[in-house]
Amino acid sequence: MPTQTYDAIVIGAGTGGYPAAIRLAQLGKKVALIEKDATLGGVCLNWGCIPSKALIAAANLVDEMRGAADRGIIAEPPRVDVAKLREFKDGVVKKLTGGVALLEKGNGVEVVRGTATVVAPNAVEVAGKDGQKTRLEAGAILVATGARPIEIPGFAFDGKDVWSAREAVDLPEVPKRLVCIGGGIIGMELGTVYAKLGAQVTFVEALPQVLTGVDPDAVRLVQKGLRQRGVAVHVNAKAKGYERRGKELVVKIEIEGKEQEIPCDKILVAVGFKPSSAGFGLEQVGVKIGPKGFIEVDQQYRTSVPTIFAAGDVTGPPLLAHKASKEGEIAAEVIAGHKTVRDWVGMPTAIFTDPEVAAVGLSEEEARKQGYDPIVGKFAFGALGRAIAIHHTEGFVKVVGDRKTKLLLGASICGPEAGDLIAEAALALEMGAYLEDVALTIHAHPTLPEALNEACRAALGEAIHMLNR
Amino acid sequence: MPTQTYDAIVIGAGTGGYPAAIRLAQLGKKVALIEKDATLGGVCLNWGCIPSKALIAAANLVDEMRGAADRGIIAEPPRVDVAKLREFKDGVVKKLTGGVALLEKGNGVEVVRGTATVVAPNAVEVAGKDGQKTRLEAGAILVATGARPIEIPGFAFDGKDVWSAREAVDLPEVPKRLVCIGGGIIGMELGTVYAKLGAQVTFVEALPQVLTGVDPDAVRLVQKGLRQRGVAVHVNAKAKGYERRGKELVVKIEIEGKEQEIPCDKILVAVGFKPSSAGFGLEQVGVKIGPKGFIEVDQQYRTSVPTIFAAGDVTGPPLLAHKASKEGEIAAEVIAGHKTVRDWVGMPTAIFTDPEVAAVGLSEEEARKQGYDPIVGKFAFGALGRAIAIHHTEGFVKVVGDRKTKLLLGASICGPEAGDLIAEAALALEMGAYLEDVALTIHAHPTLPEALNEACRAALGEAIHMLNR
Amino acid sequence: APSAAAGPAGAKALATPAVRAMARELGIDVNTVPGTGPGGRVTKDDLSRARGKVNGHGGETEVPA
Ligand SMILES: Cc1cc2nc3c(=O)[nH]c(=O)nc-3n(C[C@H](O)[C@H](O)[C@H](O)COP(=O)(O)OP(=O)(O)OC[C@H]3O[C@@H](n4cnc5c(N)ncnc54)[C@H](O)[C@@H]3O)c2cc1C
Ligand SMILES: Cc1cc2nc3c(=O)[nH]c(=O)nc-3n(C[C@H](O)[C@H](O)[C@H](O)COP(=O)(O)OP(=O)(O)OC[C@H]3O[C@@H](n4cnc5c(N)ncnc54)[C@H](O)[C@@H]3O)c2cc1C
Repeated sequence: MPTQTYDAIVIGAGTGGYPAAIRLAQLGKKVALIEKDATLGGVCLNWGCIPSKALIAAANLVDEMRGAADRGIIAEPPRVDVAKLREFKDGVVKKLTGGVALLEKGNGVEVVRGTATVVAPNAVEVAGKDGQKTRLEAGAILVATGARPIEIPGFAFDGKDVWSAREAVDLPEVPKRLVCIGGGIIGMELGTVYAKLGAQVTFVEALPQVLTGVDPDAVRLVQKGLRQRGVAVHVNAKAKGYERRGKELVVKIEIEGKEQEIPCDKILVAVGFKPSSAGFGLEQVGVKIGPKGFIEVDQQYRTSVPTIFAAGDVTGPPLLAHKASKEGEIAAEVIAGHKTVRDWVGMPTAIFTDPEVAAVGLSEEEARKQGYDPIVGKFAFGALGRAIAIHHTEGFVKVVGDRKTKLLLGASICGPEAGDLIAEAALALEMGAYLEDVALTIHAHPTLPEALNEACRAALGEAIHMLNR
Repeated sequence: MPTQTYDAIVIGAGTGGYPAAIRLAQLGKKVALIEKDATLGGVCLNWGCIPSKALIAAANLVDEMRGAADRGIIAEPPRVDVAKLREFKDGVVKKLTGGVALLEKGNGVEVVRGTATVVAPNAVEVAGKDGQKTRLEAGAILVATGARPIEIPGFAFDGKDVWSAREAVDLPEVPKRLVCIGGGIIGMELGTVYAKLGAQVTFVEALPQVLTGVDPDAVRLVQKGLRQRGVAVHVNAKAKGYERRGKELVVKIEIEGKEQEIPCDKILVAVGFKPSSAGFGLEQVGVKIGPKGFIEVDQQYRTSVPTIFAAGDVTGPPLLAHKASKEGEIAAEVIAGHKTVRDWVGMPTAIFTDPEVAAVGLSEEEARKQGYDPIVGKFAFGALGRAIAIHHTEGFVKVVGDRKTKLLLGASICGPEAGDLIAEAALALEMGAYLEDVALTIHAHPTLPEALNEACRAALGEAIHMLNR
Repeated sequence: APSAAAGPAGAKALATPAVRAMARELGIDVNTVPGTGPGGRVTKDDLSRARGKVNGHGGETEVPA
């Protein structure tokens, strides 16, 4: 078997792996990046973050067009040419996955196509499409194999009737009626897209609320948005199975012991992701894997085998692209001999529902649990000039600070561009900012981030554009 | 004459005055806020920042709708019901100016209607609509009387043929052809609105470029955007006068000694603002006024008369609402006995052209002039996942740092949501952030602020999504 | 200024808006305070210590609101 030698091998060219390979190369290392799929970029670029956001942005435009008459903009209701929209989305994906290939090449990373198996603490075997095997050896291996959608009993993914997020993002069609099993972030984002594109969407969520873990005030607004768009949400509901009846599908659910049937045309199952940590040699070389299948790592992303590192979805929640890339970059720097460790203060989340929801740092409850005496400042977009001018007044910015020191502890934003606005709060947390720091910083007028400034002032009892009590 | 006594008197309820009055009241002072116009809020709320942005957002939607077919969103070209759009804009203004009135009341500020004349270092006379005069006395007076549009020879504002920004923002109609004299921020913003709403717009700018003082790379993109929308731009062009010829107006301009005529239906003159500092007693009580009419103030916004303060447009450029409110608040705190001074690091600017342009801190050139050895990092939105997904890839983020210390010195952004994105850079500057601070802060994916993170990485030679040279 | 971050244009300490505001209220010139934060950044604790010295007390760490 031909053998190649590198300084480092990265398995998986998703958001955990591909930036890590670039970083390793930047630090002077000879790197192989192994990927079994036809394109680089993993879930995020091929059928996750990026294409889903391309659809969300387009669906938002459709939605805005429907409401444009409010502002004297008169047009027929828009029609969606699904094939054309899919083509646009495919173009976005192609541009980005092609871009990653160019970046790897430009940085001198060797991309190796095929499925990797770890055969020793310093060796990987790659099986190419043609069955040809190659052995790669290196001082360090970074495992960034990601995760894949969980299937539930009675709803085997068939890519036809029962979609995973992958098919939903591919947008094969806009069904008349869509049942979405799972009211987590991915289900909510995609369900909203289909609702805006014209489907009648019904959510089935096993837990007592959708978007568990998200700020309850924000969840209320997201649910209101869904209701306004005719979306039904069943909580505490167990999806038992489905059957085909003539031309339609019937989903059976159980709520508080009572069975219900929901007729529909397609079913989307979005109940979570499971790590890709089994079946390619990790157990055999002694890499410790936790009870839920996530690879156990230390603060430098080293596994129990000192030469093997892991990053991204495969190391556990939150399953977020920017967590994956940060972890991959930390591992890359450690492999290259730097003293980098995981030391972030805030891991932001951005949820592209309508309205958007984003958060970073501690919620009021978490702050209390950690022993702080929290103060909360809240400012409504309904009182913000910019939000009123752009006709998007739903939502709020909420900040949490420490009453004693006035340090900022966290922020949660629901409303227009929330995903973008959270960046300032994330930087504030990393910089160790006081509420006063954000309150005293001049914010351009009229812009949305003024709401963060006002929320910090509100926490200090000094808001200008709301009455402080 | 009836006399009332206060701790502080604020003259002018614009963005310079109204927040200052609120702040004074928050600090326990008895305050009178004098305003001669029927509604509070000054230029910004009545016919400046807010209504112009309401029109810009609506015009942007019209523009997006025209290009929606790119993404498979099929609709007839939209028609604009000008009366309805104006009504929407009026509603926005009413909501905000009414809101300010409630905020003043809620904070215990006494609003006095009428025109103020300063009659002594501690006294003001107010002439009400009914001719009734009242004398107000106070320990301190804050002058926040703002500025008003400059008229140029040959183009007297008549509110019919020749508009100032005020009439343009009021949106009496969308003329078939609009000549816009002045390619500064306000002219550019409003010209773009009218172009998007269907007018054929021609700019006449006396200087060698439009948007003087703005990042030249950004100006190029704004000009490209105008060209794509059929807008003509004449630079080095002097507007000499106009005449009515039958149904149309003809504007005469001179470029390099050659006269040209531009037929049109309306003329917008937006060549700048002059301070409202004369004619209401300031000179008489000894307040020093500079050669251009701006009131001279110290770092605490005190004028040459120790009991008289000034804030906002009347103190000089930049004529920005958030500068006005910051100045007003500093003056308010000083009047209330605090040691506040002007000490901001960055005064952000946000320009709502297409693409938007925003900046804060030093440009590369300014940094060099101040003795720094600047490093620049630039990242194009064309390489950013989020920008590609939302179909807005025009533009860039540019950061300037100090090569020696790696401190961030400034940022300039051109592209989608630039006005919002500049907030993170402004906070970074105030916090004294290093380029690495922004580079190491986790930015949610996929979001636009990732471009700021990448630009900082690029300055350090460590960008991931572009090749570092 | 003690800070490594002082720009060529002037000796300005690295300090955040909240720290600058606190220094002014305490009547301390922030540019004269040795900073112990990253890159010589002046912290609220540094100001409390500086005030202690001015008043002849030891370094207090309590921070006025
Ligand atoms: C619809 C959807 C929307 C999402 N939206 C967002 C969002 O907005 N923001 C966000 O932060 N996150 C989002 N996510 C999550 C995000 O996509 C993941 O967190 C991210 O992709 C994780 O990256 P990764 O590199 O760890 O794993 P993956 O992206 O799963 O990459 C792993 C790669 O490893 C390869 N691989 C696996 N095993 C082998 C092997 N043995 N040999 C060779 N190659 C192998 C795989 O083919 C794959 O390319 C979304 C996910 C979905 C499904
Ligand atoms: C079309 C347009 C768009 C703009 N867009 C933006 C933008 O996006 N962002 C931005 O930052 N800035 C913008 N500006 C500039 C912004 O409006 C000004 O900087 C801001 O209004 C200045 O506030 P001010 O309080 O100093 O003055 P003003 O708003 O002019 O307020 C002064 C007030 O004082 C009153 N007054 C004057 N004299 C007397 C007197 N003797 N007695 C009683 N009352 C008196 C006036 O009636 C007025 O209400 C824009 C301006 C225009 C025209």
